Amino acid sequence: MTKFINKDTRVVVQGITGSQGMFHTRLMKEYGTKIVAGVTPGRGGQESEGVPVYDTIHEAQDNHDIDTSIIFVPAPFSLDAALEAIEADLDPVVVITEGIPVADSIKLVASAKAKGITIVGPNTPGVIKAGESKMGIMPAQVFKKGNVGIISRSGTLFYEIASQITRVGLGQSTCVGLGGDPVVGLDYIDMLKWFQDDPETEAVALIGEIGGDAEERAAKYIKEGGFSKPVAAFIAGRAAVPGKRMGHAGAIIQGSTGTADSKINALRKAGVAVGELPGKVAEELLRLL
Amino acid sequence: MTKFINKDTRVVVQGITGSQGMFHTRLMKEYGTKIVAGVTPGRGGQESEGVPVYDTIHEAQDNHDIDTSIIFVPAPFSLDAALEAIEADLDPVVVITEGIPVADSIKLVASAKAKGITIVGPNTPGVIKAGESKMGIMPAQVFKKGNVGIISRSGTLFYEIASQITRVGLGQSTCVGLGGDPVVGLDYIDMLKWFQDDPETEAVALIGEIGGDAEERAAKYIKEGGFSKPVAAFIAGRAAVPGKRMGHAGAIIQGSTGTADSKINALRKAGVAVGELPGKVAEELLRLL
Amino acid sequence: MKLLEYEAKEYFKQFGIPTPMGNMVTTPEDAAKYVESLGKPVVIKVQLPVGGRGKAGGVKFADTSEEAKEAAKQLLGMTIKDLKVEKLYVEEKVGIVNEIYLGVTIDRNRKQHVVLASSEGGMEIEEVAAKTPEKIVRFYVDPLTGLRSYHANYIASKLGYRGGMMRKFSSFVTKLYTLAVEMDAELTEINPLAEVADGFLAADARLNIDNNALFRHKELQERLLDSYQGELTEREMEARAEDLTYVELDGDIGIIGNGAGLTMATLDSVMIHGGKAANFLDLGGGATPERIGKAVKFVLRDERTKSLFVNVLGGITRCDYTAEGIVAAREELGLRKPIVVRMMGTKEEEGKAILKKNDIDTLDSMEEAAEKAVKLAGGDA
Amino acid sequence: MKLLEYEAKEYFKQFGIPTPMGNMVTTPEDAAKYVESLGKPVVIKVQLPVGGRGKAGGVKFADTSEEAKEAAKQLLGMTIKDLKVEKLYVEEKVGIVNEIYLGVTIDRNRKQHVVLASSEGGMEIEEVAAKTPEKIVRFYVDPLTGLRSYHANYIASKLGYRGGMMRKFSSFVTKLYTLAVEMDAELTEINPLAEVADGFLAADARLNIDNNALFRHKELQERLLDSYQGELTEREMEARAEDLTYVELDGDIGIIGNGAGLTMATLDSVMIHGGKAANFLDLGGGATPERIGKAVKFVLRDERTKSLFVNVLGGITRCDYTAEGIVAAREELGLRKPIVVRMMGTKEEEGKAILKKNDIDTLDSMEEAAEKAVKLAGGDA
Repeated sequence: MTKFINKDTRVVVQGITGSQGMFHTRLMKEYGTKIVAGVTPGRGGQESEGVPVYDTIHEAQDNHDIDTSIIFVPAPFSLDAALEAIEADLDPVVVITEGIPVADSIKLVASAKAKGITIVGPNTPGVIKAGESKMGIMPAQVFKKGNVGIISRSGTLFYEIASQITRVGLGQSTCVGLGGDPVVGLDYIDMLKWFQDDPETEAVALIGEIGGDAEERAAKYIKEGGFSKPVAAFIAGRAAVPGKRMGHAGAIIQGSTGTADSKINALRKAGVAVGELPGKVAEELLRLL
Repeated sequence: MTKFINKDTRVVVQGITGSQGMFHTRLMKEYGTKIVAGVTPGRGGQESEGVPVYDTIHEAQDNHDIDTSIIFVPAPFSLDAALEAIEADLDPVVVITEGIPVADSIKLVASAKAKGITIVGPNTPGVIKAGESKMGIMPAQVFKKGNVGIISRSGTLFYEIASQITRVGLGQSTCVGLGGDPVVGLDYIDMLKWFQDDPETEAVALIGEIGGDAEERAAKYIKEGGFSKPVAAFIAGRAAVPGKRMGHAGAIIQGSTGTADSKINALRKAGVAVGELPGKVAEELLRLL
Repeated sequence: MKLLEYEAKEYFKQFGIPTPMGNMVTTPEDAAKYVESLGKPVVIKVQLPVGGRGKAGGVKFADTSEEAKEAAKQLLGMTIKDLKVEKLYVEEKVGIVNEIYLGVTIDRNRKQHVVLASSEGGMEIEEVAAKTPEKIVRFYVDPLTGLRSYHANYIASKLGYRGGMMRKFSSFVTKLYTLAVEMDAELTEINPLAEVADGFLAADARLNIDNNALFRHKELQERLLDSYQGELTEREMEARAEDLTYVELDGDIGIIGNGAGLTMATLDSVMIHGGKAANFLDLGGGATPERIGKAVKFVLRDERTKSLFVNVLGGITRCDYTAEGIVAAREELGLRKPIVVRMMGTKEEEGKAILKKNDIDTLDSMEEAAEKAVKLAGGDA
Repeated sequence: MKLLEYEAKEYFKQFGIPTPMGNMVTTPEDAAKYVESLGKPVVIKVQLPVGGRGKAGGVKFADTSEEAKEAAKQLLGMTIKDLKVEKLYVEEKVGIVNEIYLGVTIDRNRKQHVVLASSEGGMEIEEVAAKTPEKIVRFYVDPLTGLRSYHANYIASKLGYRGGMMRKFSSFVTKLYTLAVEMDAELTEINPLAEVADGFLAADARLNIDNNALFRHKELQERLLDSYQGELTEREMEARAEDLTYVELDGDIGIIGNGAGLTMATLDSVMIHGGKAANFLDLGGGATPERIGKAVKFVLRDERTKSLFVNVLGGITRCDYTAEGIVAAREELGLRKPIVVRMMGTKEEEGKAILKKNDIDTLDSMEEAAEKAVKLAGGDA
């Protein structure tokens, strides 16, 4: 399993010269993330946000020690960018890009798995170790160092709940956005396993939404005893209409599969405290810890 | 490393209903090879040479325990046949077929390597454990159980020298045809490593030909002490003309690369007894053992 | 993006998938003419982006060109699920020995393509899965090797085919898989796949393309809007045309959020406070002031919208941009519908300052904002 | 199979590889006409399947259609390395900033495709490798992932390109690799690859196709025989037409063997015994009596053949078939040239019996057989 990130993690930003890449490189650096290099083919030799830019990761590695990569390149080029990071043995590889064809996601996730590398995303807000380092686009100010781990398929809802957790006086350890696409690198269960062994995490907020059955499988895993720390959850989409995609490609109720009620029921049966509103999750965590 | 074969090795024949497949299945069975199943897509449910035929290896495995595969399917279908055997974890996979595109050989060899599986060939006479089992098209009568291992790029020259070894009163242990194509699964060095650890092999006959530098690399390996048992060699093609393909796709002198003299010199410098004529190899072995 | 049967079959032909002879027509005369040239009995099928056309009477048979003309006339006069029939597919009637199901789709849990095949064609595969799951062959494709010939042989053989029919079905599977991958299909399905005396024919065809992959299929990208017909409402179609992710609902509170999860939660919170959302508009990530303005105008212009609730959590989206967009949109429209804004995150202070300067209040709590939006819409909260 | 420059460039264009504008012509008039329509200075190059045309005077420049006509006339009158010039390639002259080398070939030791690139174009890559090896970028392609864009970027960047030129060179590399793989090239090479002001152009083109892969390239399979012109002798061409693997040598003993190694060793053994082989004919594996008969006739018909040495080790090839083939061929030809046969292996007894019945003696030892063949040819053994 990946180490995820901490204050010492050395990061390369792929797509560092694009507007999103530049903007978030600046914010990540402000947060304390060690961004040692950037990659944009055709921009080698330049600088972006004070970070040296290379044409390839290979050349970046000739000049820097790099642990992980965060990808901001446009969707049509994201598969190659991710394969480049995987080939370079970077771990985890955080794919922020939205709109990647699902066939490309299948390929990149399989390629990473073959090498034992963790893909965060695609279409993820990224991963943050509160107070140390962030690889992602989450607003820093809602996070505060603490002992709650967060796993979320959604981005902004993730920040919402993080801010509520901070507001009630708790804080976060490692927080990961799984990504809103139908096919992503990480499942809730992968993260639960990781949090189980993470000494800095004492409770977990699980944020889900309609579509698929990842939450149901997580509930089953918890029910069967795979995860022993307290969990509070929120599931978005109770007011959603079947057959309509709710923003995320993955957020769609198909037939009887993927409803909020099915997920909420499964989690409750597994002993998870499910909040009706996002704000309730923080209160539940306060109660549980 | 593969176990290669012995009397207990259970073999599937891919392409068992073709004329070559049938002919050699009969001869292999006569020799004692345990042929448990055959595969020809579209011929499932039939029998060929008393062997049950399946449409796929998967189905053959549902009905039999299988260790290895020998492939007789036509060149355009050989890549898939080999990938099927590799996917089914058969080892080694012996590819008799001649005329496989080199790009296909590259792919199948790489796929096998990724799983740690040995490919013998393509365009090989196969492998024989004298007196026990043969997976190949070599004439059985020239072999006799003994302690000489044979490694050859050529087919018929391999039988020639095997027969000479038998004639002088020696015999063979395991004998492997590497194959006459430019890209094959096994190199001399792979086999030297295997013979080094094989208690039944006390000397090795190395049969080479013009083209490439596999023999030179083998010589270097022997010279550097990688192989400690006695080796006698024959290199075909002293009378060959540069730039002309001598039958095998791989047997061509390009520029100054791949001449018989270069190979003979390299082997002699490594202490290998090189015979001028095929018959001399057997005499050298008699002297060395 | 869902293609119509006749469009899907064009791709099937490109990929060498055997289909009955057929032609798309839009008039009874053309239907008659085609049957004349074909000289065979035909089946005539309405071409609509909705299922269940058989039960709705949208499929007719004809033996002669006269019959075809008459059938086409009747079908072209029909309306099925609110959609007017404008296109027909006229296809030779084939002598079906057996109806098979074959589909390729994506398994999101396994993160793989999966080939589904069943000897029980003609009915919905979900129905087969529920009643006789043992009659479905599922083959998960390794993404790094793809579907090779021996995998297709295995599927064909598991379905009970032998000899020449095994090889033909296997080749069919290989071609459908190739189409699925090369066309970036989320789903492609043949139901029924007709087993005829000497082989197989795609009697129907379903092909849904991954919208994210349309940059690889420019010819489809241009037709994307058309393809939403039947799937989306009129206003949703308008929103698509303006590149907005908009779902129409039946309440009176306009909802704009950024991110699917947050927008959904906003919807949920309005519901919990007794209100009803008029829509779901997800700005997505990194919206510009122009884009946000466009979204706000789109929702405010809707007569049903009594109040607007904008809920933005700044990450890749900036609060200052959000504020600028809201202000500009309101000014442009001149409408004074109540707007409740709740924002937090990137450039939060700057955004709040802009709103304050323009007399739009912001609330810090999502729940309070939801409550207020419901109240302003005149709801029962 | 080696393609001519103009044929290779047709494929280059198909794969989107930028090439100068050009046209193949066979008359001075057509050369003039093309230059007229082009309206630019040109280079005119003979199209022959041999190297070194530049040094042999096979390349001329022309600024006008008149000059082109004259140059073409001269070139079409030439003979280079015994080959008459029949085709010319007329191509626009480009403003070369730098001459680059780019090639894709197969590394047999590493069992991979390798991309070779060098800033030192225009000379043989072997020469660059010998003199300034540091100026060659070698990139070995993982067969399971292929050459991805970032690999090509790496190669371009290692060659010193930056910015737009880096991306253009990278795209060039990707396209040439794609061509190499999809066309089953044993070797494809651009030397020189012209760096011009705003990009790159393939000023020359070499493309050798793997003969074993021609089943995937039917259009080339038909032209296979033509492509041997210049590479093979006339008799070797005849042999190919009859599907025989035949290499012409300059001695007087016909050599037929089965398997490359054994046939080569047969050649070597004749040489050691003081004889000289007239040819090398490898029957390959699993020859039928007909094929063997064809081979025997082909060699016996050659006037230079004074004796024939057939050396067969039966594996996939059967000794009885061999004997039948020899007997049939001899009867058919009615020639009484001495034949020495040495056979062993599959169906050995049957084969020997057939030969004995037809008064052809067989020897068991290859060396004795070689000695006898040399003696029968009247050699000095």
